[in-house]
Amino acid sequence: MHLLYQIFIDPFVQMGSAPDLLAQTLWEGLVSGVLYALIALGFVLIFKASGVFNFAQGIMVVFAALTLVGLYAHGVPAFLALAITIGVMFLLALAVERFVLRPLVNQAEIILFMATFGLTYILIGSGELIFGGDPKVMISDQLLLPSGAYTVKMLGGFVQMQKIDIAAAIIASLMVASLALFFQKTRIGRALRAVADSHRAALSVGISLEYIWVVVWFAAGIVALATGIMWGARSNVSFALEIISLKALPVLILGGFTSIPGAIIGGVIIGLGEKIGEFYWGPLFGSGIEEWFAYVIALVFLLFRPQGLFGERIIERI
Amino acid sequence: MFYREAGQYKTSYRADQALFPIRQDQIGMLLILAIAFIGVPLTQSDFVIDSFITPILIFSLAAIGLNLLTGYTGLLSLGTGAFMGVGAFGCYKLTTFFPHVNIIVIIVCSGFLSAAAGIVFGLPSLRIKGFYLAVATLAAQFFLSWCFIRIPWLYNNNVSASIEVPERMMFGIPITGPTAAVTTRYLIVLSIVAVMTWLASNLIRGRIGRTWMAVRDMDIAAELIGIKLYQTKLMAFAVSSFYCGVAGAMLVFLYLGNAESESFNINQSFLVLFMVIIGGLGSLLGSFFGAALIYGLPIVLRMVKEGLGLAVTSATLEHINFITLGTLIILFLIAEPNGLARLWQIGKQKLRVWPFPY
Amino acid sequence: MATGTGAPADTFPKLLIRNADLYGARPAMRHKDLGIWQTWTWAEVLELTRAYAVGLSRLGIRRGETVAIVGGNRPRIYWSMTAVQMLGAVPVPVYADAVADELAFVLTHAETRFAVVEDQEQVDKIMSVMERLPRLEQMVYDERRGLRDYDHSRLHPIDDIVTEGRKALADPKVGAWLDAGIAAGKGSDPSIILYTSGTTGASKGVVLTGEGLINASSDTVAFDKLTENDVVLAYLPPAWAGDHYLNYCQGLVAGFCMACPENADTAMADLREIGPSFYFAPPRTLELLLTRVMIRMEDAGYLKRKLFHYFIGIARKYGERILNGQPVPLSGRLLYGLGNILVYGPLKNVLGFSRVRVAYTAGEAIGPDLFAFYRSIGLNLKQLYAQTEAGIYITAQPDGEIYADTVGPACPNVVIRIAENGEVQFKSPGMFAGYFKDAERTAETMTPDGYVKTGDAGFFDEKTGHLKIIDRSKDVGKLNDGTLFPPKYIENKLKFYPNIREAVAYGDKRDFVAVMLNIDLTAVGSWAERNNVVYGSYQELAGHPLVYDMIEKHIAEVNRSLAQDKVMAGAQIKRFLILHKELDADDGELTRTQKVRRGFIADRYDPLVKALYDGSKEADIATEVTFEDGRKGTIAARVKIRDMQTEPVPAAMGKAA
Amino acid sequence: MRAPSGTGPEVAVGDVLLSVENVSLSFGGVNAVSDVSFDIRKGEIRAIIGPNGAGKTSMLNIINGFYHPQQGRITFKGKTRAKMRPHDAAYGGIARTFQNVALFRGMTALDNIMTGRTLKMHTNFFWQLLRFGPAMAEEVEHRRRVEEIIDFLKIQEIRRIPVGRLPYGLQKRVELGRALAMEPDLLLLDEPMAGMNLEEKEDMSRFILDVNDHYGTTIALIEHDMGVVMDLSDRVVVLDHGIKIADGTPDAIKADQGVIDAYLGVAH
Repeated sequence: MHLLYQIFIDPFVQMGSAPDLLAQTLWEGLVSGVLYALIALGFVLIFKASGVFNFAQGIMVVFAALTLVGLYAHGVPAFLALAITIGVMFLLALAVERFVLRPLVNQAEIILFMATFGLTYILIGSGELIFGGDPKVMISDQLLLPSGAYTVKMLGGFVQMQKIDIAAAIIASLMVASLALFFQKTRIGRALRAVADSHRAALSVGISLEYIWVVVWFAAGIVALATGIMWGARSNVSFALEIISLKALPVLILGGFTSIPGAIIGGVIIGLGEKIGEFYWGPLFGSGIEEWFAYVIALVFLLFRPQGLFGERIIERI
Repeated sequence: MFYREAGQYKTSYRADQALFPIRQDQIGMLLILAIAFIGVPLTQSDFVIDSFITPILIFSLAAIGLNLLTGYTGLLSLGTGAFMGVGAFGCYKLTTFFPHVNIIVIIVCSGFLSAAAGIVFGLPSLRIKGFYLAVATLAAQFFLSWCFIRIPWLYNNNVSASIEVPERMMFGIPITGPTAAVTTRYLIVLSIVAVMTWLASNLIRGRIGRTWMAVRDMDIAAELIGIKLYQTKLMAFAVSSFYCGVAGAMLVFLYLGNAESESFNINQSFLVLFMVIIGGLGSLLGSFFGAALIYGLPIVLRMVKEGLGLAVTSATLEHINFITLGTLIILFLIAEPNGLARLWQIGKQKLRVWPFPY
Repeated sequence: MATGTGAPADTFPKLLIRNADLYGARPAMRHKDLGIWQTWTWAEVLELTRAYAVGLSRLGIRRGETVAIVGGNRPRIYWSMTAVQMLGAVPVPVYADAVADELAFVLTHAETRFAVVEDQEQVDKIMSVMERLPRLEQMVYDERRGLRDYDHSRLHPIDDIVTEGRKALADPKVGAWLDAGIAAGKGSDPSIILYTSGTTGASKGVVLTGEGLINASSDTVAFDKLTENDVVLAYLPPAWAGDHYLNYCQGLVAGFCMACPENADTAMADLREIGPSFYFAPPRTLELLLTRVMIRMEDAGYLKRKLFHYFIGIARKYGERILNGQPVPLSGRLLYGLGNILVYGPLKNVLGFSRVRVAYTAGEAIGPDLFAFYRSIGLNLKQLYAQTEAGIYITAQPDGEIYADTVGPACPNVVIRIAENGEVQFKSPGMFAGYFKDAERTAETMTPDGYVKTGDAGFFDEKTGHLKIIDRSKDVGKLNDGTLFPPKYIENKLKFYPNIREAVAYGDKRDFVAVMLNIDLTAVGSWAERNNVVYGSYQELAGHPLVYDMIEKHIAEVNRSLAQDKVMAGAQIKRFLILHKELDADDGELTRTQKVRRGFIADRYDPLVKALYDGSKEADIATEVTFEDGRKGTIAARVKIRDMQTEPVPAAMGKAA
Repeated sequence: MRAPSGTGPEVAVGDVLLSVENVSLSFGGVNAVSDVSFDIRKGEIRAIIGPNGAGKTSMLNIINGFYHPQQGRITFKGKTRAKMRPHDAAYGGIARTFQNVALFRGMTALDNIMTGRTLKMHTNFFWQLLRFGPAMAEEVEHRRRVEEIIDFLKIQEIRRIPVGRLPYGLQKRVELGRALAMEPDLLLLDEPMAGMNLEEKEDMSRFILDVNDHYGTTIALIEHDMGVVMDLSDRVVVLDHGIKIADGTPDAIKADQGVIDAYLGVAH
């Protein structure tokens, strides 16, 4: 009886009694949701274009951040480092296309999936080999990212918003917007959507798959870099961040592997759900439920919409 | 070349459907078993057995488990590690409750616990396929490993927050715990693995195996010939997790000797998945190859480095290992996406038609 | 011959009873059916055939009448023979691939009221000629498929017949009646009538008696030490004397197991599975097989190919001698042993020959290389000389006395003599009782003193004492000095050389033997490439001096081998030429079956033939030819003619292969 | 092979085995099938023909429960049924083949056909695990049944070959075999001759007739190529754009003006 109360009544009572805390939690959730969304976005881009479930996406985030910080540590000016890092991500895209995707074209999905595991290992190994495994501090100031926090007085309390988080939110939305534009307006973008439908279609558009793959992986790389910077700015940069890539996966179930808006909305839902769950229900289970709560949300959701948020109902043909 | 099939004809379906229809294969199998049961204990040092053979056997069993699910039924799972964990912790609890029940029985029974877990986390497979399902199985992974940490009851609330394998006797010989001899543990592992592999081969060659493969190859058609998808999938999950559970229990009780939740984290899942893919989806034999390769590779790499006497910190060594492993995996996938089992198959076929090329 | 209880079995039904008694639980028949080798023991076969026989008797089959059996290698086809024989009736097997006409001829000629057929196809075939078969009353079939809607008033599935028989046999009186019938069967009664696909005129029904076949079989079974442990694959038509004797008769006598393939397409695979211990194949089959082997090996990797050819070389060097138990250097033995592990063993395995103890080939002359190949890899391949009229075997090569160009000595209890015209004549235990309803042609074939004329010319080789068949006796001529001149024999010897496509030998009523040749364009062509001989056309290549040299060598070898036999030594080739065009059926130079029409060619190339004998070094010839597109034209050419040294006839007969 | 399978009362030859009444099906407003009625009598070969997009395949999918019609009723073996899952249809004795072969590509021809026996195999998990006693006996017994089918379809030499490697014509035959292995009361064939050359078509027709003759199986087949169907089937339904435009004997259909019009412009 008491337990039921704790689960079904108490949390809501708390929410009502301290709305400012609720707002705070929501904000936290929103921000981490945005970051999840960004990672999911990377997944979606690649899956859409090359049908590859890129397990390495999370690592690419860390790798990008690490490169950036590492270069700076070696005395490279911040923005130059940023530029170089972007270059590195491009080279990575090239390498992946040439040495992984091209040889494995037409292989089963799971094989490509496995290949991205291999990629993960290589990135982790080389990343740590070059820049060392110890956690590093993100050079957010040097990149002119704001620090400090606004404290908003609302709902009879105070809600604190880290400036960096606001920046994150803004950058994320900018990025999504530009990607949307890219898909809608540019020729490659259109070709890319064609590929998502069928590879043959893409060829008919007259753009080589190889080219498209490079572009997509590069785009994913940029997204990863941005994500890396944001996340790095909030915590430290180390391969511990790897875990966040796994956090982003439920977002995919929610939003679907091929839907960009799905990724965004899904990310936010997960972010919010997670924080709220952790904050209000966590104590019951002895905290740390963050680790899996996202998945539970996703699964529960799935039972009602197997095709995901934006996936349309599939009519099976035989 | 060594095959002499002329005159090996079958006069009954029973013989025609035997596990090894070709005499030369039967002989080969018997040889291998003889070597494993007699040769190895006599000739190999405890070091070799304990650091190579035993763990490889245990992981082979886990790989078989996952292979039944992913290779034969086509359901991708990333929760293997967790199911192994359920087996391990389950075994620990069971033997705590029933200290006098033979530990081998306990180990096998703990398989049922993970089978139950498997069914529960297999439920989403009724609605979703492919990578969606894979991600869903991650839920099992994270939730369960969370439990392993957060529920002290699982490790009897001891301070180390880990399983301490108690000593258990059989015929007055210690077979688990610090005092158990390497060879003893090896022989037990070997026996369990051998028997369970045989049982698995029976399953996949029979009705159940066929329904699994049917679902894998084309679930719609399978349903239209009267196969109940959910039953089939859930059974695959159950059996698969059972194997993983037993493997997990053996890993802790007959090999590691103690374990905390970390032993069953997501990396364990990926490791086993590698074994299955590299070994060959849909091949029991491949599971052994895969286990041997993936488990042995890092050790070999390390040895090579030491052999070369490279003056590198162990950290650097780790990194290099990571890179090499990653590269090898990609290279291998490119070279033979169908896994070691396929290579073996091709080789065997060549021998059968020798001297002809095909 | 081992017999069960009582008098020696002189009919096949009696033999079956004996076998059921001696080898009851041993396999008598296997059939690859429904994916596995269905097996019947001797006891089961006896039970089944008895029921079958009773069932058939219900249809009204009476002692002494004939029953047509149309089908391939299926147990029920063979059992039909036995069942019919049990009733004292005479089975008349007919080739399954016989066209309706032949079928009609045989059935009318044999006056059959009953026919056992394999399947719908045969039923339809018979139906199509029904009006020509007024006698035919009932048909029994094996394969039900597709016959469901047929009018079954005169059509019965074998299974039903057997079931009916079983029911009837419940009454002991019926069993007794059947046994009495079987016992009443006499060895001298006709056991089977085999229709020989007549090369000359309509086919003749060769009547063979049980006694004859059984005695002959007993001899050959002993000769090849066949026992109940042997296995054969029956893959040649049951209506063919060879299959009937080798598998059916010998099988029942020796009590070995007969295996039937699943169907024609799988015969090769089935051969491999069953791994027979006694094997027969006509030379053509063996040649086909060898070509397949060589072609497949061409696709092998470089190393494997090298390895293969190296060890085949080794085999050619030592293989036969090892097989014949002749002395071989240790190194040779070792190399051969190695080759056996790496090549011969596996090769025989994939071909299904691993367990073959005795293999025979017969029917036509076999090329020495072909013959040598199989023997060299350790297949105990032997030759025999046979005729339907003889019940089959006349001569056969004993183990260890194998020569590519002989057919071996007379079989046990077979008497052979060579008539003055060179014809081979024989008396044998399995000798036929005559042609069915054809006393006249029977008389033609028999000599007054009871020998059978084979129509083949041959002679006994002094060295080996083996018989050599040289030609159809009617084709054998004489040189002016009286030496025998068997054109085909000489032509065959020449044609065994891959470079020689066709050969036409002349010599009858002439002073010496001369030949006209066609070279084999592919063989010589590739030779030309290797020796960078340039040529634009067949004509050009044929006229090339180097080609002449090469051919000359071949002919020299032929002469040498001819010189080995006193009888043939006189018939060595003195002159030859290579024709400027390929002999062609379109020009009527060959029969449609690719046999040379000696007479026609003689007229057509008269100037050349003249030139061969008037000693001129070359001759001009213009011949009309038909081109691919049917246009006619003429080829004119100047053809060179070469003289050959002839070997001196060896006085002493050293033993040389 | 004639053991009746599935449930429900037995239907005598000539009686109505399955009837479709006023069935309509639409996907998001698009009418695949609208208000179609016809019946299939036991033992007959019933053809459903029509130009591409006439809703033929949808009709089959409705019959074996893969699609659920929005209106109309389907009566099979006297049982009018509401929604049912495909495997219920299979259990009830309806088997089918597919327009583009739907075999289990990873399995051998033999195993593919063996899967057709699934519904008839009942030994429990633990016997299966031991592959011994009842499990083995069952396995052997069904293998024999399957071998009869293999023999019937003359595919002995491809028994052990993974179907993925077989030529199209043979795959179709294996698929037919798999359907036969279910010993269905009603066999649905979805364009059994699609993409075949003339010779293969003749073989397939032969097999279809043999199946109907030898096993007495009721057959409903779809073809958009009229030619073959006419000499094969006892009665023909013609659909066009989801509407039934004719129903009758082949000859009647040949003469029917509506059918001719429908086929005009459909090149053959």
